[in-house]
Amino acid sequence: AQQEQKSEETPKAEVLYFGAPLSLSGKYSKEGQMSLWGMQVAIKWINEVHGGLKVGDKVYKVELKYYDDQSNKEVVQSLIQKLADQDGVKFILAPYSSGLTLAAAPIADQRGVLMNSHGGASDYIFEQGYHYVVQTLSPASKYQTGFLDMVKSVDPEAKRVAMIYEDNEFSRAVFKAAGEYAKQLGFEIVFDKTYPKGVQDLSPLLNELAAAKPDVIIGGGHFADGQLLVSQLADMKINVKAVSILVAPALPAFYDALGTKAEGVCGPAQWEIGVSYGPEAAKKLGIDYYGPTQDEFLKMFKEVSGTDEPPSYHAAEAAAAVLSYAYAIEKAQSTNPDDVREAMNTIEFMSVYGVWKIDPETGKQIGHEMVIIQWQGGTKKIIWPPEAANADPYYPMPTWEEKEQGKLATK
Amino acid sequence: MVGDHLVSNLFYGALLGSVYGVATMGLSMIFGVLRIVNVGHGSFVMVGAFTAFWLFTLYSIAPILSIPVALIFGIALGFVIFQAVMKKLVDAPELSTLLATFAIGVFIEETAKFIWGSDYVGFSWDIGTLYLGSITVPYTKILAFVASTIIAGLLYLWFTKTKLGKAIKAVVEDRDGAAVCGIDVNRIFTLSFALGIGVTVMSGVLVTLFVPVGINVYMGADYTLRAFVIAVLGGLGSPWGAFIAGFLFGLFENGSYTLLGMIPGVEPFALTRFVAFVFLLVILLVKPTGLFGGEE
Amino acid sequence: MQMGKLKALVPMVLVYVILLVIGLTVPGMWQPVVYFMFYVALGQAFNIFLGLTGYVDFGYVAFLGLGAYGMAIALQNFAHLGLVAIPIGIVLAVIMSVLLSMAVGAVALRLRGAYFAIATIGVNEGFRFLLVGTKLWGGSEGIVLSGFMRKAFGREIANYLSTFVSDLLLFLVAFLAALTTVVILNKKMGYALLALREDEDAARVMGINVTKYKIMAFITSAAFAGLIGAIAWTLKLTYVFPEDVFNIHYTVEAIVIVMLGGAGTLIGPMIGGLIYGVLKYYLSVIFPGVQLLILAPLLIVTIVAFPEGVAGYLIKKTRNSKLAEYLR
Amino acid sequence: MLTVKELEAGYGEMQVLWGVDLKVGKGTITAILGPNGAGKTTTLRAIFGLNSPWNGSIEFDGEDVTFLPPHRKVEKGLTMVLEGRHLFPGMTVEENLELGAYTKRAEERFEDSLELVFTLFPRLKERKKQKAGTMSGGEQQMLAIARALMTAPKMILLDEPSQGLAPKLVAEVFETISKLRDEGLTILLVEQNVFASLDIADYAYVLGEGKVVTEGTVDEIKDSDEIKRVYVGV
Amino acid sequence: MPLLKLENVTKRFGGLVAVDSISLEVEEGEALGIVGPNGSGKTTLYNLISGVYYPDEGRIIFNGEDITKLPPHRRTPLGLARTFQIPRPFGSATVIENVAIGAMFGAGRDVDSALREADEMLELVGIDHLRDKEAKLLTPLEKRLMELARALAMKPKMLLLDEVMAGMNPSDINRILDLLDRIRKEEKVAVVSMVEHLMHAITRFAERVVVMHQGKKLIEGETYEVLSHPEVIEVYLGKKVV
Ligand SMILES: Nc1ncnc2c1ncn2[C@@H]1O[C@H](COP(=O)(O)OP(=O)(O)OP(=O)(O)O)[C@@H](O)[C@H]1O
Ligand SMILES: Nc1ncnc2c1ncn2[C@@H]1O[C@H](COP(=O)(O)OP(=O)(O)OP(=O)(O)O)[C@@H](O)[C@H]1O
Ligand SMILES: [Mg+2]
Ligand SMILES: [Mg+2]
Repeated sequence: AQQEQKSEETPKAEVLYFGAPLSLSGKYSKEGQMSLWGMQVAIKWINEVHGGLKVGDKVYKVELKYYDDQSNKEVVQSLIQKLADQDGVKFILAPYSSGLTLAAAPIADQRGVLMNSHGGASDYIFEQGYHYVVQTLSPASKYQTGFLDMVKSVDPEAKRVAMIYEDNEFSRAVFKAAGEYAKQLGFEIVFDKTYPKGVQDLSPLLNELAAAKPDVIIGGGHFADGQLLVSQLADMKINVKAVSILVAPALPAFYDALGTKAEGVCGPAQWEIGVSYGPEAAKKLGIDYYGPTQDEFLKMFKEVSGTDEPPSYHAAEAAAAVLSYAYAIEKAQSTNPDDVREAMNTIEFMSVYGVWKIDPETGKQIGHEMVIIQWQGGTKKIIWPPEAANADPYYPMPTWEEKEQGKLATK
Repeated sequence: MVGDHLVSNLFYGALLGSVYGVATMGLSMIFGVLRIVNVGHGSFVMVGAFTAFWLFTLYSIAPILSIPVALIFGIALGFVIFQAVMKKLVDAPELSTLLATFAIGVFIEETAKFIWGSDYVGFSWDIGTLYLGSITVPYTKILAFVASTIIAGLLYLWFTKTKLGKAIKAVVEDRDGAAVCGIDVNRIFTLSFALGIGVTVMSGVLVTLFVPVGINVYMGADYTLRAFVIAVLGGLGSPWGAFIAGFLFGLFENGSYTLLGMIPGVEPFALTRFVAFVFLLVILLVKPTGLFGGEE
Repeated sequence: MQMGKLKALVPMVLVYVILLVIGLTVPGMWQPVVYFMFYVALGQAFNIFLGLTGYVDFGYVAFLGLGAYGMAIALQNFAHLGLVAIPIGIVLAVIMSVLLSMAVGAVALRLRGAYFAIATIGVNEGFRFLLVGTKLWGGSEGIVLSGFMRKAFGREIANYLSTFVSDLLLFLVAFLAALTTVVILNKKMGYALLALREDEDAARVMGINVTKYKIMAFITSAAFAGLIGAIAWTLKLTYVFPEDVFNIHYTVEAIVIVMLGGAGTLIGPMIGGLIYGVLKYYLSVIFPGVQLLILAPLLIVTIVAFPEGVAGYLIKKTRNSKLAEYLR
Repeated sequence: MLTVKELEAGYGEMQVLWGVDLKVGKGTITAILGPNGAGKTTTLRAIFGLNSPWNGSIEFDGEDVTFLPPHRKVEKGLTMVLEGRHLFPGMTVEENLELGAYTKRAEERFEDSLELVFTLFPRLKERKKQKAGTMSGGEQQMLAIARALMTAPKMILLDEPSQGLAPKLVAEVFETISKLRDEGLTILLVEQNVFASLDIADYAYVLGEGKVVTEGTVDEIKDSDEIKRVYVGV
Repeated sequence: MPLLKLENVTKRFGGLVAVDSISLEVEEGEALGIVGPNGSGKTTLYNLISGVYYPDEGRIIFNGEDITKLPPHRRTPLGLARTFQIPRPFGSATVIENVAIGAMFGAGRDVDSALREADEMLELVGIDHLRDKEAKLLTPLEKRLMELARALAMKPKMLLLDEVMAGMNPSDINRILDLLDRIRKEEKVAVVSMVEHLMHAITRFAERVVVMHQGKKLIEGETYEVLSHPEVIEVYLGKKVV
């Protein structure tokens, strides 16, 4: 049962394979599933709406070959080789997470196949000199900077920043950059502590954090600890003017889990339903718009996934990675990975996910912008950057006591 | 100030520790009677957490009321697993049961993922907050503590005072000997396993009372690891010892934070774990069978 | 020791050769074959301790982890010397895991059964949190080497190291671990371990210096673990993260492999490793997303059918036949 | 009281019993004799249900109990003293005895049984609080018999009860056994101590290689060639 | 010089004095029987000699060396071997492996000669047909015979046997007694000390008998004399047997 996508009408069209090791089981299975659907949507668009990839006088249909990497680094390597050697795939969508991407990189590099990272945010992947590895999502260093910009612009008085985050390489990269950026903006870091993975109780840390009397808190790491952090801030009634948490708030499950405690909590997201990326916006910037519009994307996503679950940013990232290959292949008019890699250096386009442009030197994403979301009255609003925003920031956020009285972060 | 922190951290540690304790008792019980090392332990905690979550989300049943439901559900689950798999391995080498429990754990997680998806879910059940000097703590956590302590006490009484409890001990010591006394050895095995799983699933409810968020099908791994350590600290096969050890472990983990926080240039939270494990090793060196363990 | 006793290695060498040939000739099969070999090597190394002494070291992965760090540190510090950095790394990996095993052995091997098992979890976790807590060796950010290696050795060689050389070395390690096992089994040490595995007190009364043999097996096994960590992780993956290399999941997998094959046997870990690796890989290729749901019942059925492992069963069955010499 | 027909049993794939027929009359002592490895222990274990019979039937007290698990047999009044004692080593003498009276029927007669046991073995009364595992070999044997009596049995299967007992005590134990019979207990006895057991038995079977070789009243057996061959070493 | 010398050895368990100030000498090549009522301290005495317990008081001297505080595994190489009243085989190992382990570590043989030696011992004891059986599958009696073979394979100077013959039928007992006689005579150094409640075995075997009672040495002397002593009959035998 090879998982492939077949389109019947044009039997003459040649098939071009994209390949992906996906985390369908294990700790990243949530993200893996979203990524798969996102890729399938993009491919569907390429084949059915766009009419396949036109390279010279040939038209290619794109098909996806994917396997489950079980979020396991040993499996990833085997799968990359299988994709490259047995399935003849030249365009690989990298596995989820920085670690797995790094594990896959030497094999891809040696086989000379392209690898496009849609789930590995760490900057250092792109500091290792892998020519064939490029990035679609914004790197870790960008995650919390937008939030700080926002705070500075709405409340120049807020000075005291507390950082409390999970101790892993990703969060460290995020907060190292955020800390430096905060100082540049004139903030003072009054608290900077980590907690290990798998904690059940942050009270000792929060005790200390409260004593530092911060104005704003930035923190988090993954889903579980992000939820725990907010839940315990509420338990211990630690009130600040704004909170931005990595990763967790971007998912609907965050609000489901925390209810009104989530009101006013912010978080960075690679993408969010409702962002104002579209053909108009592209035209303003003078670049191409490529791929489905947001409405098309949502519609096709529903078809592909067969659920009512809205796409998360993982889906959009993955779709954008697929689209970037397609766009670059058409630009290069070649399916040779070297030519395509060359073309990727020069392209700049917009998709449902936003702008795509890489640094030619490292392959790192530099075109795409993070957005900041905030939970307001039970919905996720985009509050930053102003160009993408669909709501004003609610600042300062309601206190925990106010929220218990039923106050929401709406005016 | 440091003193304040220490007091409140110890308080939080005690609450946490009681939950750790109950979340270990089932593991200890199963090991004690059947010599089965349940490496799938955490997946049963997870099942309990989801039980509380769904009962609350779908039927608004307060988590505290889910405790008996989870116990019964867990016992049923344990019963089925024992009859289907473990029964056949009672006489097999000890470690082969470890393979089986590993596979069962994986199976439960993946089945759960199939049914419940891989989201991180949670709920909030607010019943107010206790303010006590420097301590601010929601009543749900106090409730988790009280419930844990009562459960542990009841289990202790059951084990030491009832006939069935004694029969279990007899089976542990000599199976054939128990049979000639008229004890149904198979029933004791089934019962102990089912009850061990039941207590574990039930502890999942307590865990969610304590931490009502971050409930996920893969949440169990951390509990397995910690339960192992606590079970040994308390003396394997001694559920009561497990409870006390859990309590100490919680105190130690949170309490040492205050002190380690004073060392510059380190991550105190990670070091609390380090210190807790050093504590374990030291205890074992002094008393090689744990705090409350008999001879091995 | 007579050569005759090495006969037991024949089926194993045969399998290794077949695997090598498949890996080298069938396109796309090299990495999968290496993936199977990772589990075989892991099982083979762990068996020297777990299988032969009956002691379970739940913290076994710490030795792989330390080996991985040994190699990483060597590459970081000696890459300017060229490729010698790799043998240096191998030596350092072995030294580091051996040192840890001596420390742990001296302290924890006094404990029995499950107490030992879990004390070693403490060692593994404790070590991880120590690294993270004190930010030693990069703390949670680990050590990322690919860029470094590519600069030092050039892209071609660096890729070659990670995608071929490390893999061949892994075959070698697996073979050496098996050879060591055979040698031990046929020496007095093998019998001493057999005795202590069954009844440590009785073995002591019979004049066996139990502690000495336990520690010897422990150190040997740890040294192989260090090699695997250095080769299959650092050299191959080109990075080391503490969370990855001190992950207890690998210990559990190693136990599963040894038990699946048959603890204390020579060929068991290979059979177990192959079964586990092949199933895990092909199920993920054929049934992506549900493979674990299939793998778990398969494991259960196997262990219920062969409680002493597949090889354990075969060995018992063939005990009085001609085949017996080839199966141990 | 007990009728065994065509009993076959074994371990793993190895068959040990090849069709054993036995009859034990109510209130009698029946002895099973035979060389080492003949299958005497296996016979008792199979009757009691510790090894499930492969074939054949077992009737106890007028009921078919062939496949009844051991604990159900104890409830019906059948129990066994195992070769190798199988006490609860970590528990005290007292606790061992309490567990002997585990079934409901036995619990009701707890006081009486305890008194009986303590008169038979005063040493046990002295050592009520000692852990069973630390008792001497002979003391453990006493406790094993005592524990069996605590189950308030109608019939006891005794596997080498005199093993490890000092000669003086052996004589006492045999006396006890015959006293118990006189009080109405039925006893199936396996012994190496042939002549002592034949002195108290009513009927005897000689087992060889998993089959009954001879059977008969005590006097018949005493004179049989089988007995001479095995026990006198002719 | 006696091979083994106990000087006022005492062992207490809580309030109970299991071995009460026992002094004893055993000569090279001697066949000594130890008898006494149940619980009189015979096994405890063996445990003290082999090092399972250490005495609370007194000294134990073996072959001129003070071994009072020596751990068990240091005593074996000196030539002390024993069997256990409740057998402790290496269960998953085969019978031959069990015995060979004795030869290897007790007698310092290399693997191959130990296996050869073990085969011989199995034959001597009469359980060679069980050679490749897993030890845990043996009956209690077979296990004790295997322990005897294992102890013999250790080529001890002194062999402590704890009720090896209980439950054995008379013809087998005779065979084992012959065997013990032979090793005692052929391998001159061997001293056998035996605890047994079977009087016909003791009378045939022992040259000298020690009777223990409540932890103390009740009487010691030539076998027939001791066994017909009225006090021995009173506390141990119950009636006259010889
Ligand atoms: N657990 C077991 N597994 C395999 N074989 C066994 C087991 N127990 C006994 N046997 C075998 O079964 C046969 C009969 O043994 P059984 O114990 O019934 O003999 P027995 O007549 O009681 O002898 P003894 O007088 O020595 O007690 C023997 O050959 C023995 O080796
Ligand atoms: N570890 C112990 N703790 C407490 N009491 C013990 C311990 N070991 C032995 N005893 C007691 O010491 C006494 C002597 O026991 P020992 O085993 O030496 O007797 P024995 O002479 O070998 O008797 P038997 O002939 O019945 O085997 C017994 O009363 C026994 O209960
Ligand atoms: Mg028998
Ligand atoms: Mg004794």
